[in-house]
Amino acid sequence: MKRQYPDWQGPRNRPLEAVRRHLTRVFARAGVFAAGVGLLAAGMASPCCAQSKSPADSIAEYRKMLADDNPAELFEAKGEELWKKARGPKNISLEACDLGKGPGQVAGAFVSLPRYFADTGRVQDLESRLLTCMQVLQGFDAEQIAATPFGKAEQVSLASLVAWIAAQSRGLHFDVPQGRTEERRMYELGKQIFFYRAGPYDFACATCHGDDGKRIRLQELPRLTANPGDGVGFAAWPAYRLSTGELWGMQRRINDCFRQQRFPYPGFGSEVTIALGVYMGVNARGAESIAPALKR
Amino acid sequence: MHNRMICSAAFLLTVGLMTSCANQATKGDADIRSNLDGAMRTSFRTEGIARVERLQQDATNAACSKAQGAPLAEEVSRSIEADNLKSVRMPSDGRFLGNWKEGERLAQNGRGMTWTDSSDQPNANGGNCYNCHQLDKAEVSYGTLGPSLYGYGRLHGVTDPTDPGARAVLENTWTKLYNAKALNACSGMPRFGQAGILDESQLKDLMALLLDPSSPVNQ
Amino acid sequence: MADPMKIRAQAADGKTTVRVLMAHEMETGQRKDPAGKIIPAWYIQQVSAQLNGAIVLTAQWGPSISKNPFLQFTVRGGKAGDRVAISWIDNSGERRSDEATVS
Amino acid sequence: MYSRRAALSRSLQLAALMVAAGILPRLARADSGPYDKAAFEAKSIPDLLKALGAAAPVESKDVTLTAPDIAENGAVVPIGAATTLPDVKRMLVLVEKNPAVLSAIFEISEAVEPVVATRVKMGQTSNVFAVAMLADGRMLFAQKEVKVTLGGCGG
Repeated sequence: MKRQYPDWQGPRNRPLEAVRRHLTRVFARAGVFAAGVGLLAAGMASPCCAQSKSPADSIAEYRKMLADDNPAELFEAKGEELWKKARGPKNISLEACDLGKGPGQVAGAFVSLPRYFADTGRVQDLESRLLTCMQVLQGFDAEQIAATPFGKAEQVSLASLVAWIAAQSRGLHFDVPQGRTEERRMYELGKQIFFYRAGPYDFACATCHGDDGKRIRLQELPRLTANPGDGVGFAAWPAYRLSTGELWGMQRRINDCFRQQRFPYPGFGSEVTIALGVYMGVNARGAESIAPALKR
Repeated sequence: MHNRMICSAAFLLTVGLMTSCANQATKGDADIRSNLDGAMRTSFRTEGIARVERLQQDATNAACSKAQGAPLAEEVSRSIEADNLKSVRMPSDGRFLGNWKEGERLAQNGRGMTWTDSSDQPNANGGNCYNCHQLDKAEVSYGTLGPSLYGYGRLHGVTDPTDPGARAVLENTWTKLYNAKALNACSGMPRFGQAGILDESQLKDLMALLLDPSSPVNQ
Repeated sequence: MADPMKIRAQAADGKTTVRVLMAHEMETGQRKDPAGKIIPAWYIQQVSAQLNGAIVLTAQWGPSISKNPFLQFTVRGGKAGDRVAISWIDNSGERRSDEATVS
Repeated sequence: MYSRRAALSRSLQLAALMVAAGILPRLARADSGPYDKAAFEAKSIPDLLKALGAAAPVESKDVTLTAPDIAENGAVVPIGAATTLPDVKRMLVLVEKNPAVLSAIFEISEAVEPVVATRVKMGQTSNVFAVAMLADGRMLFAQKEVKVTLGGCGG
């Protein structure tokens, strides 16, 4: 949903002189006369340094202004509470949940997911693994939660849990395992999906994320066929999305990529989404996690 | 610092080993292929206008996907391009250029064809141009997946689009917009005409944005 | 009930910088849901900040303050161990108060 | 305007007294003053000034507005308003092209510096203003144009 603000074709491309005239009119109507307008005009005549900066510099500056106070922290706090609180039909906490490092071991778990779990017999990412724990330990209906739209009900709980769990691996380096046949099969599957072109636009993941230094509009696109660097790409999700004011896990990130790829709808925790997680995660080996990050 | 370098070297080595392991695990293309089809079938569902049938690949997409970014064999490329060229319909009235202002509006519009869009008809779709290309220099928010198109008409020597000498550029540009794969088998650009994303009049407006001497693209 | 705020208060050079993140939708009342129905306005209207129990700053906000609002202000004086309390009330009458210790 | 401000300042003092006397809970209620509905509904800067009963604003180098040149996302635009002037009663943040121009009013007491920051939504590229309202009724401002860029593919 877009905000219903009027579609205004204003000073974005309007010369400064026109902006100045417009402002002068506004303030004149408000009762500002000679002196005020004079000062105003003097101020406007020397528009600040902004124009000499490149858009990329300006965007970097914008991001820096927001970096220190990431609303993802609100989700982290909620996630920690949800992990420790007795909930669900069985009224039990998630503290015995095994994320791959043993029951209740949260630190470092995030940077080695997705991985194979013997109890479910499949490779799981953080979100699908949490669903298993919520079902087995707490008695929630995992299928029902998977079918719940993002941003609603228990999907919000999942997003908060993911934020807190990821934060417990902040600064650690990705090391997604490939020791088991099934993990390697998922990597190969993920790679094929990454390059799979289809839909009315013929897009694949690789269309946007196959090369270095590319952008959509002003958004840099990390190359995901190799380690794109610390805190970039796979190592930057989950993240707080400024556009929706919500916490997005990797499942939602992939879901919205497929939407923009003009593909049909990928199921939450489906094999395709997890395989892509394995492909990106293994490629990102060694990258430092900054998740939960702050994203447009 | 020194430790870190040793670490990195170890990482590289590990990744190298992993890659070769992964390759060994890949017994035959057929196995993986059936696996891929199964995974695609069970993972996606129809949502709104985005139907599961969209996952079907034509020969072009199948070949380019399989190549995984590597160049296709020369003769395969030529054959794909020839097939795609057959789909291209030149403008029915012989006029190539519409209104560049409409073209600019379309170029700015990145919407269309997603499961959150209610219609898949051309009038509901944008051209998505600025997502990947620079056009009007005044627009600072442009993508770089495709080449800059600023100065497109001027740089192609088009000063009068009605001049017969401009015909080749017009036809070539029309073909690129209508079906980019007719000129480059694995182009990343959608086939706007062939796939029914944009209609003839919308394509003409984009043509005008690129080639009209009064378009901001050519200033 | 609304989720807790995140309050950071740091004293340095004779002043205390307070940074607050609040969990709130800040719905403008101008957006429509997928069915085309207007989503009603729901936003924090007033905020107050206290240092050791005394009000030091109040604010009135409109719906154009971003979702999950951020507020930063600087208190003259203040020292480690002082208590900073932030309260808000939204247009539906819901309230939330949280406290932090100056570090 | 003056009477409203006086009333507000009285109510602040009263609230402080009540807190001290233990009448209000330790975490006081946020609504310790009135909410200026008319000001927040103003659609233009002239309407806003009328609603506030404020004097004509004058641009001043003593007021600082911190804002990005380009906002990557109009939903969250960081804005800082500050001044070095004494006797500041209020700091305002305005976005000229928003459906309602006023985003925030900060009541500045003696206990805080006239230095505040928040984040606002911007529907489109617009001029943003930081306004300092002084005890003597003067309105001084700083302004800057913030470009709001369009998002990526798929809208």
